[in-house]
Amino acid sequence: MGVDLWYALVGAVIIALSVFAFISARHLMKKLLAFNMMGSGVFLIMVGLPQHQHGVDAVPQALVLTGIVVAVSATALALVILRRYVRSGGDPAP
Amino acid sequence: MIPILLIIPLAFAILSLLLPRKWTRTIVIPGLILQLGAALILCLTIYTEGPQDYALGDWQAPLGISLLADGFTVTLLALTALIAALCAIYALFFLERYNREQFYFWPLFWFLLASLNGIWLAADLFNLYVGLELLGLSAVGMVALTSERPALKAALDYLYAALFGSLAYLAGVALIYGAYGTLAIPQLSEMVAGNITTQVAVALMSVGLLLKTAIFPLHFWLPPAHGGALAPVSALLSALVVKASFYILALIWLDVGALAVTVSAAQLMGALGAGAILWGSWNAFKTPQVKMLVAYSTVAQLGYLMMLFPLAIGVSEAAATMAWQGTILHLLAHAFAKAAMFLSVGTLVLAIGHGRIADLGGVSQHMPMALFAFGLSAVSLMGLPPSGGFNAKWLLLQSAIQSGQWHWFVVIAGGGLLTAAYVFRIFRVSFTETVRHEIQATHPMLQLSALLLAFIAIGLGFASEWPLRLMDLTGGGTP
Amino acid sequence: MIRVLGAALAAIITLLGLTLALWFAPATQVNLPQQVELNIDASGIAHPITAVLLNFRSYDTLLEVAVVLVAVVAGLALRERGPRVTPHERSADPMLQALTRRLLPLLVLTGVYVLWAGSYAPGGAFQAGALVAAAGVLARLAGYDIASRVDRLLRLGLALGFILFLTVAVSAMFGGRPFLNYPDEWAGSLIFLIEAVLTFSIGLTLLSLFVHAPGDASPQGGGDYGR
Amino acid sequence: MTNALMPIYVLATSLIAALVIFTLPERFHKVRTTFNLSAAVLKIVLVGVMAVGIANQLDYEFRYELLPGIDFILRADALSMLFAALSSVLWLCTTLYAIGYLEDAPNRSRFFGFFSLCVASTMGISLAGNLFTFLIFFELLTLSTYPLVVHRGTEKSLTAGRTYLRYTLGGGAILLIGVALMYGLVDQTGTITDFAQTGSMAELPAEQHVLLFVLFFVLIIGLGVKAALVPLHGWLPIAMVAPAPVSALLHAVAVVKAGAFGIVRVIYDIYEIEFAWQLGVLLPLAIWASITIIWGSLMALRQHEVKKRLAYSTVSQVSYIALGACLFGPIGTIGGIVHLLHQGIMKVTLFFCAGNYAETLGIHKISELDGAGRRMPLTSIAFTLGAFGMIGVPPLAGFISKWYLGIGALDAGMGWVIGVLIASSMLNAAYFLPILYRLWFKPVQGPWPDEHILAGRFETIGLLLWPTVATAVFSVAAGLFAAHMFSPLSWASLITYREYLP
Repeated sequence: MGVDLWYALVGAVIIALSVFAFISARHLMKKLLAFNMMGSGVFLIMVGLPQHQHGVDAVPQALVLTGIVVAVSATALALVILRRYVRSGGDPAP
Repeated sequence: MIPILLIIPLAFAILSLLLPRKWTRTIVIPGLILQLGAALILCLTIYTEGPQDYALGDWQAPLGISLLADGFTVTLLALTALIAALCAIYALFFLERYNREQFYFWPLFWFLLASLNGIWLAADLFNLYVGLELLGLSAVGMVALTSERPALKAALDYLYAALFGSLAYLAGVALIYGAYGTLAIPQLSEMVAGNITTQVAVALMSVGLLLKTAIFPLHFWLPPAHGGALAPVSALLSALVVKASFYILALIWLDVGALAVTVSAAQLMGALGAGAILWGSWNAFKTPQVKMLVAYSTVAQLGYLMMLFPLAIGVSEAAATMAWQGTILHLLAHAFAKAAMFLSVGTLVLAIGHGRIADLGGVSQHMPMALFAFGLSAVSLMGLPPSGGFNAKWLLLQSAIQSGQWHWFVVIAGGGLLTAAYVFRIFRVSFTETVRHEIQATHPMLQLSALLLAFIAIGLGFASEWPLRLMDLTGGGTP
Repeated sequence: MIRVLGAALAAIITLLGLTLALWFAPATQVNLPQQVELNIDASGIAHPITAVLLNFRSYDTLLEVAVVLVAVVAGLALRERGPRVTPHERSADPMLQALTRRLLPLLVLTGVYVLWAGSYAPGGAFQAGALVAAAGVLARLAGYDIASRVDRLLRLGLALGFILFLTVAVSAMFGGRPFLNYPDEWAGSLIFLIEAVLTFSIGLTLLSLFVHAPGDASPQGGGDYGR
Repeated sequence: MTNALMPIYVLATSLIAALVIFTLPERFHKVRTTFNLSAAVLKIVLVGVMAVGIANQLDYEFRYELLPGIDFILRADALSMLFAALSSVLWLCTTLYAIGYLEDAPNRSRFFGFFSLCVASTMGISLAGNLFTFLIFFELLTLSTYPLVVHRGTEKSLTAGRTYLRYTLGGGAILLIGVALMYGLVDQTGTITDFAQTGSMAELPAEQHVLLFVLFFVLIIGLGVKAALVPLHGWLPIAMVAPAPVSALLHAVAVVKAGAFGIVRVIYDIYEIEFAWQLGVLLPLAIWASITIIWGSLMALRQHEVKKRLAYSTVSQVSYIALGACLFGPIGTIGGIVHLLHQGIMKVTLFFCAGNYAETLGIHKISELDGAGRRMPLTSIAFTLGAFGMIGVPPLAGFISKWYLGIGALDAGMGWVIGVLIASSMLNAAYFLPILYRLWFKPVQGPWPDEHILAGRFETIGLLLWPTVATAVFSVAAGLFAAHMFSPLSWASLITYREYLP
């Protein structure tokens, strides 16, 4: 069992933890953090599993880069909406 | 030819972002005409020459990304162009009162259109993920446009659901790539076997997509988002956006992962659909707000789409074909009817200044066309003839009979009555004459575009053969 | 309580499923890295990841830039209205002043390096863009009011990367080649050009999301919400 | 080509009229009325042309593939022409009447629009060439009549509308299930469900007979809601809150007749009478219809409002049609089919009269009718003719129907039906004769409840009076000239012989 599969398994654990956090947390900020964590877990699997099969693979690495940028944009948008929501008197932990 | 359908909306998105404000509105109509024209030309091309694929950048899949246009795809492309065009015409007049919002509406609108077209055409699992994200973010942006607190909350819930859903989908994609080494859908559908990795991947993707499609019990985000947004946004969201994730779901269950899914899992999906029909109808029956009623109606109607899985998996080919045809028709009919319904209700709310169902009395004299549009679209939603909705229901019923699945027969036949129970709430009130509000004048185009959409939903009852014939043109893999 | 139990259940199922899926993953039948290797010369880029990002799967990247753009458009739509008052152009804190003045050029320089390195080593437009954005954020925190004044130019800057990318992609079609194709001899330089402009746009995008985010950090300091 | 398009034209006259009326603004009374009436006249002409064609063995068929393997068929045959003629003639009469009745009322655009749409759906029902097409128009009828029932917008009419919907949508759903099962299990090719005799159910294997038996009753229950078979009739008396022309239309042509017509279609064109007889479905239906006949009459006796009594009378009278359809043998069939038309014109007359009393003098209760005969002689004569017709006094239309039904029952070996007919006629007399007595022989008791149309040149507005007189004359003529070539009876005989001798 190579180190790459370990990465993937760690990714699985991270995903499981962040699924727990995402569902159980009430505060919207915590949920957002859980989402970002979960993203990292997915990216670990995404790179780890294929590289476990046939060595360094540029394709999933590029995919992960794309994924990160998308996740960053989504997080940014979520933060903007969240702040606007809180400033208009909304409760961030409903 | 195929990428034109992506280039047009992307280019117009940029134009409407950069051009001075007064131009943003001017370019809408030419853009819509171009888009609709391109979609129709592609329809004709596919109809005459059969399915086509297009290797982007000249890199063949699996190294590069391909676009695939078959009969199903072009039907959806044409549907998108048509509904978007009518909603956009409506939005041009509706947004006159929303000075700031309309400026941001148009870039988001065009990006939304681009992502929809991208999803219909995609033949690559990861590309679908990017498309879904583009779709989700532009939809969320549109929901949040008014910056009012309920809208912001709805947008947040929607965004979180969309993000969680996308990640679950992406996790599935990661497993698939790890197991098969490719992301190209046509290639995968030949290779994918029924092993545990694939099953987990399909399960993950399904959970994510069910969340994005707002299938009961993961529908919690949809009613506030669709019911709270501006009317043209609600129409686009309910008519098109939720269909995109359903399309991917169907693609995964019936094409890519066909060997990995089991009959009992398909029955479970059907059960979710039945739950959606019951729960959505019940809530639509209870809600005091007219826009929420329409939004819950979407929850219920999406349940019918889920009938595809039990009716098409593990049954004879004839029954599966009918289930497919019924689902497509339902998708089309619901798209037109729901868009019409949201637009007509939006006009009513705009004119009377509130959305309380109990106080809708007297509208029938002032806004007969909007109410008539609502009525026609309701006919299609109830599955009463003559309408696209009826034909869809008929095919689904026939498919259930063919495969002897009587429980789904009952659900599909009974669902129409539930729909009737909540839509007739509106009619009932609209016939009362006690007027409890000032009625403001609205632009006639608002009522007209809703009416046109409703007529298409009804007309689909007489022209169902066209989409079904187009749909028959599939390229190998897709059933 | 039910919520926590449900969450725990979901987490355990996820963990079990993923572990099983990873452990029993079948051997792949397609070897994509090999194909990347074979075609890397034709891509005009020496580094495989950049080649995948901006040539083989450039369509994904195009849509991804669109995602970034959508996020910023939606973000701008939610920006709070009101007179833009900037009480003091610079922070009073001399330490921050000094730090910023030394760090800013360094960050920008690193950004340029990362961008340039992208064609043969790990690096590229997004990483570089992030560095540029970080420089901007730092400057903003130090009190320099950048990029929040001229609206039209800001929008042009945001969209520039996407416009260039789309233009290059479409222009291929005028030459009778497929969408998103690069002419052979120009591939390398075009990709570098796209990356450079993307760096600028992405940096600006992330920065403007930060600058325009509603809240205490925004210069006007609250007051007016809604239309 | 003209032959294929004729059914479309006939349908289009009222459909286009409906659309135009909807789009016309409320204040364009003249344009709307002119358009509506010319469409109605045009329709009568077209139906007449087609009827002559049918008598000369011409085929009018429009066929269009709606779904894979399922056609949308509009076809004129002798039976459909009977129903089409009834509805097109009565459309003109009721429209004229409604124009007078609703003078200066609000929402007339909506009313006449849905009125025309309702007639379009009955036209569709009559011209439907297969079960699927029939279902389409059957449901359309439900939708187009609801706005008419709740037209007044009062709490009472809205509640009535809700009841109406519960019954009719429920019935529609059952019919849909029946039709869907019919196509899915029995008839994938669509030949048996075609009303032209292309395929025969008798050729199906015997093990399907139980299924066919059950399906027959599923279809009948679906249709029976509209045909007001007891206990599915609950909507009918409640729907009486609708304006008088609507009640007239609902009872005489549109809704109940659509149900009865559907029952006739199922028995004669899908199951085919001989096979239905062998299958043993006719006797239970005949008993069911008989119960409805007696029960409806008994209920009518207990009513004190004019319209309510007429409503229960409808419940009873419509079942004559179902009963006649169940009598195996040509004469009984003639009786049933001819009653479809006779009941229509007689009942429409009675409802017009009831509307006249209510509009002119404000009379709603039977007890208020005392001496109205002298105040409104023409209306009262029309009412009397209608009532005598219903009772079955020779030589009026109702007598012809009952006579044929009786002979047909003997032919079919169901002598007990005669008993039902006699009992029903006695009951009819029992609930109509007191009204007539009050009209003609009782003195006026004080002022009229609410007299808002004063006697001028005539007893009431011309538009209310003349359609009433016209339909009364029709109902007398249908009986007097029953032997004439184009009388309802001759036409019903033509239908019957075409059914029995393929």
